[in-house]
Amino acid sequence: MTSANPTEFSKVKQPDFDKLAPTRSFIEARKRKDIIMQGLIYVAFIIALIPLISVLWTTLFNGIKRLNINFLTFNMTGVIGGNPTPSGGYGGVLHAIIGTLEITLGAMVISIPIGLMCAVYLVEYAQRGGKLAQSISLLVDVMSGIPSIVAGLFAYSMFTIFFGPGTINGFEGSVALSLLMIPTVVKTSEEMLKIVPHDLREASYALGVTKQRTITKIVLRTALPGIVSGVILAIARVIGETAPLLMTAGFISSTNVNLFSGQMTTLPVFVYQEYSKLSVTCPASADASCVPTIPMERAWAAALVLIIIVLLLNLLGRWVAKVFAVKTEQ
Amino acid sequence: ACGDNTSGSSNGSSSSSSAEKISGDFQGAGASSQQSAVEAWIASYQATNPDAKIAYNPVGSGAGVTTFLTGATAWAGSDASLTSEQVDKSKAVCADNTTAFDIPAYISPIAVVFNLNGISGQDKHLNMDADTVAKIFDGKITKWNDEAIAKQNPKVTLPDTAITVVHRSDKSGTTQNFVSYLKDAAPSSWTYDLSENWPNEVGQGGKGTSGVISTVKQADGTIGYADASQAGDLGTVALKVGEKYVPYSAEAASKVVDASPLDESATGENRVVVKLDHNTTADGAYPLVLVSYDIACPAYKDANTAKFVKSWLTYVVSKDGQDVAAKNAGSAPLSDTMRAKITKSIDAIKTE
Amino acid sequence: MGQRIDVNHLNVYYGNFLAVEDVNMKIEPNKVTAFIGPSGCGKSTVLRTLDRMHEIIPGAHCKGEVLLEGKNLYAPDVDPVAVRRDVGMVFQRPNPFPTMSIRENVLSGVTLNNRKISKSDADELVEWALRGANLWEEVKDRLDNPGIGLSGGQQQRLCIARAVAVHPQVLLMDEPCSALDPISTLAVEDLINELKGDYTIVIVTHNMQQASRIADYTGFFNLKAVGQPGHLEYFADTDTMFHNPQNEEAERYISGRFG
Amino acid sequence: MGQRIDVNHLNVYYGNFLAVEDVNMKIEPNKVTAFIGPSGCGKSTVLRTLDRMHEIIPGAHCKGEVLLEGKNLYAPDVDPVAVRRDVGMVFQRPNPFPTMSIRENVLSGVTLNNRKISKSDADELVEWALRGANLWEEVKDRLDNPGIGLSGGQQQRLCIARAVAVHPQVLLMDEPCSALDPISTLAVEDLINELKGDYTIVIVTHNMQQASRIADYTGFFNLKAVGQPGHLEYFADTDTMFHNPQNEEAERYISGRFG
Amino acid sequence: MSSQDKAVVQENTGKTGDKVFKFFAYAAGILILVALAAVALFLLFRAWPLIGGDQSANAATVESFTGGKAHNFWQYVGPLVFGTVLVAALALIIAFFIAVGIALFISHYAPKQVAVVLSSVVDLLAAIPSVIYGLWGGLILVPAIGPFWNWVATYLGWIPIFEGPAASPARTVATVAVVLAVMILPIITSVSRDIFQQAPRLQQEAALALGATKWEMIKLAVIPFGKSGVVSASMLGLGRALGETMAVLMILSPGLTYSVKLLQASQSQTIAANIAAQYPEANDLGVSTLIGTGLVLFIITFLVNFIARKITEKASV
Ligand SMILES: Nc1ncnc2c1ncn2[C@@H]1O[C@H](COP(=O)(O)OP(=O)(O)OP(=O)(O)O)[C@@H](O)[C@H]1O
Ligand SMILES: Nc1ncnc2c1ncn2[C@@H]1O[C@H](COP(=O)(O)OP(=O)(O)OP(=O)(O)O)[C@@H](O)[C@H]1O
Ligand SMILES: [Mg+2]
Ligand SMILES: [Mg+2]
Ligand SMILES: O=P([O-])([O-])[O-]
Repeated sequence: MTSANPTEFSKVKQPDFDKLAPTRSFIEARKRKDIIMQGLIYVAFIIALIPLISVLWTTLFNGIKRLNINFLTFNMTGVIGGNPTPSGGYGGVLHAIIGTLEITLGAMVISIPIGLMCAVYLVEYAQRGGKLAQSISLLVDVMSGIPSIVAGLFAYSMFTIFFGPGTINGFEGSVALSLLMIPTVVKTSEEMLKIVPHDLREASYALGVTKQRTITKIVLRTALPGIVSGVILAIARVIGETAPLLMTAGFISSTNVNLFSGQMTTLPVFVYQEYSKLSVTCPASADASCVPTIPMERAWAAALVLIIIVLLLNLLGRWVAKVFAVKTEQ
Repeated sequence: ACGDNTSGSSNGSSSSSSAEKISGDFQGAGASSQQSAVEAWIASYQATNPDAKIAYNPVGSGAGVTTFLTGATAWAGSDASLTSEQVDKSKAVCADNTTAFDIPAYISPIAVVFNLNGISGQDKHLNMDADTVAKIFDGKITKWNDEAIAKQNPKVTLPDTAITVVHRSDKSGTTQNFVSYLKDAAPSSWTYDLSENWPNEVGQGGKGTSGVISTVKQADGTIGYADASQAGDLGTVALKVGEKYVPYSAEAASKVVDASPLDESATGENRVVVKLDHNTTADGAYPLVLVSYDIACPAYKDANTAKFVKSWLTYVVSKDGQDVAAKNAGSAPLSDTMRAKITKSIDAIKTE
Repeated sequence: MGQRIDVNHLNVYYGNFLAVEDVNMKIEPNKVTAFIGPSGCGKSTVLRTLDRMHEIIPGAHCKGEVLLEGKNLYAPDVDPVAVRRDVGMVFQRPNPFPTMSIRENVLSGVTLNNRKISKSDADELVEWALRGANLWEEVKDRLDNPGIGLSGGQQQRLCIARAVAVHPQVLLMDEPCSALDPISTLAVEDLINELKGDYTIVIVTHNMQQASRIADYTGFFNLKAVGQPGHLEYFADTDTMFHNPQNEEAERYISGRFG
Repeated sequence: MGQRIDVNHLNVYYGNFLAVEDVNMKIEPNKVTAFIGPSGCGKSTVLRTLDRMHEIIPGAHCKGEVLLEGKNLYAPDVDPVAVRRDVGMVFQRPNPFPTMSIRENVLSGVTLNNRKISKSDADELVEWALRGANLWEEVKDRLDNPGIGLSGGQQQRLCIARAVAVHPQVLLMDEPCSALDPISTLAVEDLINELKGDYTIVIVTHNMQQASRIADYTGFFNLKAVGQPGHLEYFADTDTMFHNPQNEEAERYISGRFG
Repeated sequence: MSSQDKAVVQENTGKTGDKVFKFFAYAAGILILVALAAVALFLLFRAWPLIGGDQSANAATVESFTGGKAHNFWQYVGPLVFGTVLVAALALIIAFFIAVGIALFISHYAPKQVAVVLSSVVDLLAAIPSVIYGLWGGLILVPAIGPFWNWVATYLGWIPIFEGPAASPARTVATVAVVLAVMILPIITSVSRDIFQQAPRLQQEAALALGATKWEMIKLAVIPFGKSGVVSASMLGLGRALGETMAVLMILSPGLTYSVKLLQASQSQTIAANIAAQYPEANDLGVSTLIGTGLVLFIITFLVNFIARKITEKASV
């Protein structure tokens, strides 16, 4: 039995603390190191700002020119070269906005439940160091490295098998994107679930709450802000995909609102196609209303629309995160 | 549908007013080179057939033909003519035991573009023979003031700038046509096998025509090749044909196609394949040309599709159609003689 | 009414490590039973076996019987969730739910179990529970503020309020007062005294004065050496334990009386 | 030798919230000073101003002077890092570094100051510190096991060992024994008694017996009402405080004596 | 008692809910296994002609892809693997330190308001679609960064990787790595930041109370806590860098060599970009060859993650 011994301390010779005391130069060195690290951290931040500002500024500067109501409310039907359309604009991205939103929504509907539940499995159900859990989390990492175009090929082949050759529709795009989105959802949610303090789970169990309710109402709820920002990361990961969508969702100049049938254009595909066109030829006879550089202008404007959509999504997520944030001091 | 740019009433010109109106959803896929032209065609075609919803997916020639051969698309666009293997395969998708055929639909000059401080600019040319071009693109000529170039351009003072060759980085019909010209016209200086991929390690690669053009624009001393409609304010090379130097133009491109024989080795019914004569000496012909084909079946399982394809291709190769493309995509219109050959094939499409 | 608990031949493990060995005791209904003993002897561990909280630690399990009113908690057909609903628990470290307000925290036992409760019933319950935990006066004006905005002591009292709000039959407390000041401690002790009319209460404490003040029975846990399993050394009514212990180890432990 | 601390007109804020108002006191060198008072009155808050730990909470700041041997800790040229080197601190909740072994935890402060400590010096120091915290016997065979594998009480003693290992001039302890059993508490109290030969010690405690046992001086903090700032109600030597307080509030608080 | 009855009913619903939920959690985990197995099988199936098919036809395909530079699949995929790993590794190296720096800046250095703004800025950066990075990289960054690479080639050219002359325009591995770094930086930052912010206060205070400087505190209490999270965020970023298609395609001037001359054009190509560049014009056998390279990338990703996992496991024991 452990017994109280008031003289424990004196049993050992007291170490020579003078020897252990820091030298002046060492203290200085530590201070310097602290300042250097702080400096480096500030520099890291400034370095990161440069590309961000440049990307945003470039897109804004180049995109604002063609971004108007007409651009947002019309599609690309009836657009001939650099000539204005009967509606008075130079074509628009309505169809691509609809396509992007529907396909991304489709991908979210598939990947968020699967990804989140998988993270729940990994954190809440799997045995630590269990074989299944280890292989799943390894494979999730592997999955995050699937090139997007391979995901596209996969979805395309799968739909060919089930729905006949050459099947192309928006949902096929959603499936391809899910494959890219799931790992991000799993990984970020997993991290967020892991840092929910164990205390809270115990508190909930002790109240006689089932595991399911503990997970949904305490764990997921506490982790929600983090999960939301993870999901937004995941959306951002896929909303700009081009190659797999060209293959699976196709490209069309008119508006298609049916996710499950017919080709659908998305904004990134639109941007890429316009970029690929680069410029159009204006016949010698054409007047000033024919704009030879219109494809690039449309590309930047569509890119700007895409950024705005993502931005709105971000704001929405931020708002959700704020509303559901872990409440700290008032 | 929602967001459509409703066309004005003035558009219903004579071309197909007599024909039955087409309606339905139709898909095509294939060469990206045709994209601008196809978009213009679709827009004009829909002006007279507002109920036809047409999508052209510019996935690339190879993928386009593959998709066509699964029966998923009504027609395909391709920078290359069909191989005999593909013709065989097409039996599976074309009705009545017929095989697919290809017809030229889009002819476009390929420009050799360059960016050289003080010298390049819109409609400015440097003169070069095929041999010089081949040596430049093979990295044998590395300076702009090289004797070989200077000799052919006595009026220009060329700078001592290094040449940066820019080629396509992706598999491309444009590359194939370009190197095929070099191989035919400068066989001693260009010894590589024919291929859609760039064969050597010289210079830089750019993805797609847009990649090549933007790379060329980004530095001084660059030279590349691209669909001529994208040359913009870059300088272009006038190629030596016979004794003259010919700058690219739509007419000059048409001339070489007219001057070229049909490829007799193309097996299968109704096929119209041009065997370009890169060594032509025809006056005013520009031998560096891309011919892009449309691929279709003489008979379809679905009568409506057959009706559409027939009417669509008829429009595409019509004078109207070719003019629309020439105006908006800078292509070279098909000549009447060529059109006559093609029309025969289109007429063979069974709509009943 | 509170329920009686009989512990028979209980061995508690963390994986392969036997943490507590062969515990046998009878916990009387409507009484307060205190567990005392040196750190690491397994007081918390045994306490957690009484509402099957022990087993949520991966690898943790136990052998033996824990009978609640004669019914073995560890019988195969018993749902641990149901057990925990009848046996409430307050932890050593305050752990209010960070996403919930003070009010929501108190009601969490009800709402998390998907039970419906009318607003007026809820108000009543919140006030009752918070008054019992001696927290009402301090928070009554800010019931909708977050629970983790409170000081440590306040948080712990909030957790006690949360536990009593579900009206358990048995209430387990693991050093509930170690983060409380004397006034709050007194209030909690009063609360315990009041609650024992309805519930059976088991409390782990380091504070022997506290044990002697509130407990009817006291169990003294000990461990032979570090790394060895702990065991229940001596179990007696509190009077005997503190004034006339029939066990030498317990005597020695208690005679160093302070706290 | 320990150093004296003078606190003059100290107001402590969390953002705009004045948590503690106008504290004035003299903390004698080589003596133990205890802070007592109800929960939320600002004991921890004041304690944390003594080694400038308060200001690491965003928005937290204070006004007034804290003089360590006459030198104002809050003078503009004072480096808070250096202050914290001289003034050690033990917290309410045990907080060993989870990635470190027991040994590394004990050495963590020392290796910051002196990277090239020899193995034998380190061994000596580890043993000395762990013995002082009455933990040596329990952990000497598993010094390389992770620190968080210990029980709560063991963890807290490990944290005390970690704090004394850097040999501070002043040692601040915020309810260091609230998670400890009596034996460990006794050991820590002995340790405090022993340490005060060399250091100045300030301890926050809820346990008035503890205060009366170990403290030479005691400060009683109080707060008029919840939401109001706390203040130092009464500061006196411990004898006076507990047997003859000249302050009514203090008298009332202490006479509800229990612990 | 009616409340008793209710409690019984509740119990049952709770139990089924529990079971259903557990089932879904397991199902989701297994579904991922199945999906990945399906992808792997699909890749293997489509790549089969490389192994089981006519080897001379395969050789012809490879020759047509490379203009005769490579004669079999391995000669083809080798430089691609090299290029993919090179580009992704460079991007990760550039991004990792900056990302961790920014994450720490936000979680521990910046004042609260600034941190909030910065967090949203980083999230925004994370949300910029890759096609826009492609446009920006190809059209804006390439000309802008040219002079910098020139400077590097001139003054640091003695280091083999910086051997000059720097390509003009700078459509090089170095530039692509920078763009990819910008792309993956916010991913790593965002996850790391969230984790650093969750680092337990108690331990941070313990470190400070021992007289640690801020940086030492971070080293003692923040980084060890966040390490595994940061590593897995980096793996996420690396995964994206390995698989990124469009940005590489639109910027890099590709080549098929084993060269580390980062500042010169036409040296390397990544597998993903190569598939995208070749797929549109590829025939059946060509697609098989490309998918074969995709399979190799899949295996690489597998290995990289496997190794990273082993490393962190070791480190955290
Ligand atoms: N999660 C765990 N995993 C493994 N061993 C554990 C765990 N928790 C506690 N132990 C061990 O079990 C034994 C009993 O610990 P327990 O926490 O029950 O003691 P205690 O009497 O409550 O101590 P304290 O008074 O410090 O709270 C100790 O040896 C401890 O090291
Ligand atoms: N981080 C914080 N932010 C805002 N207010 C705080 C914070 N920490 C404490 N307070 C407030 O400051 C006041 C004093 O709190 P403090 O923790 O110092 O009290 P205490 O006497 O140590 O209480 P206890 O005995 O519960 O530890 C309380 O009103 C508390 O709500
Ligand atoms: Mg315990
Ligand atoms: Mg306190
Ligand atoms: O039209 P291409 O892209 O094949 O040149």
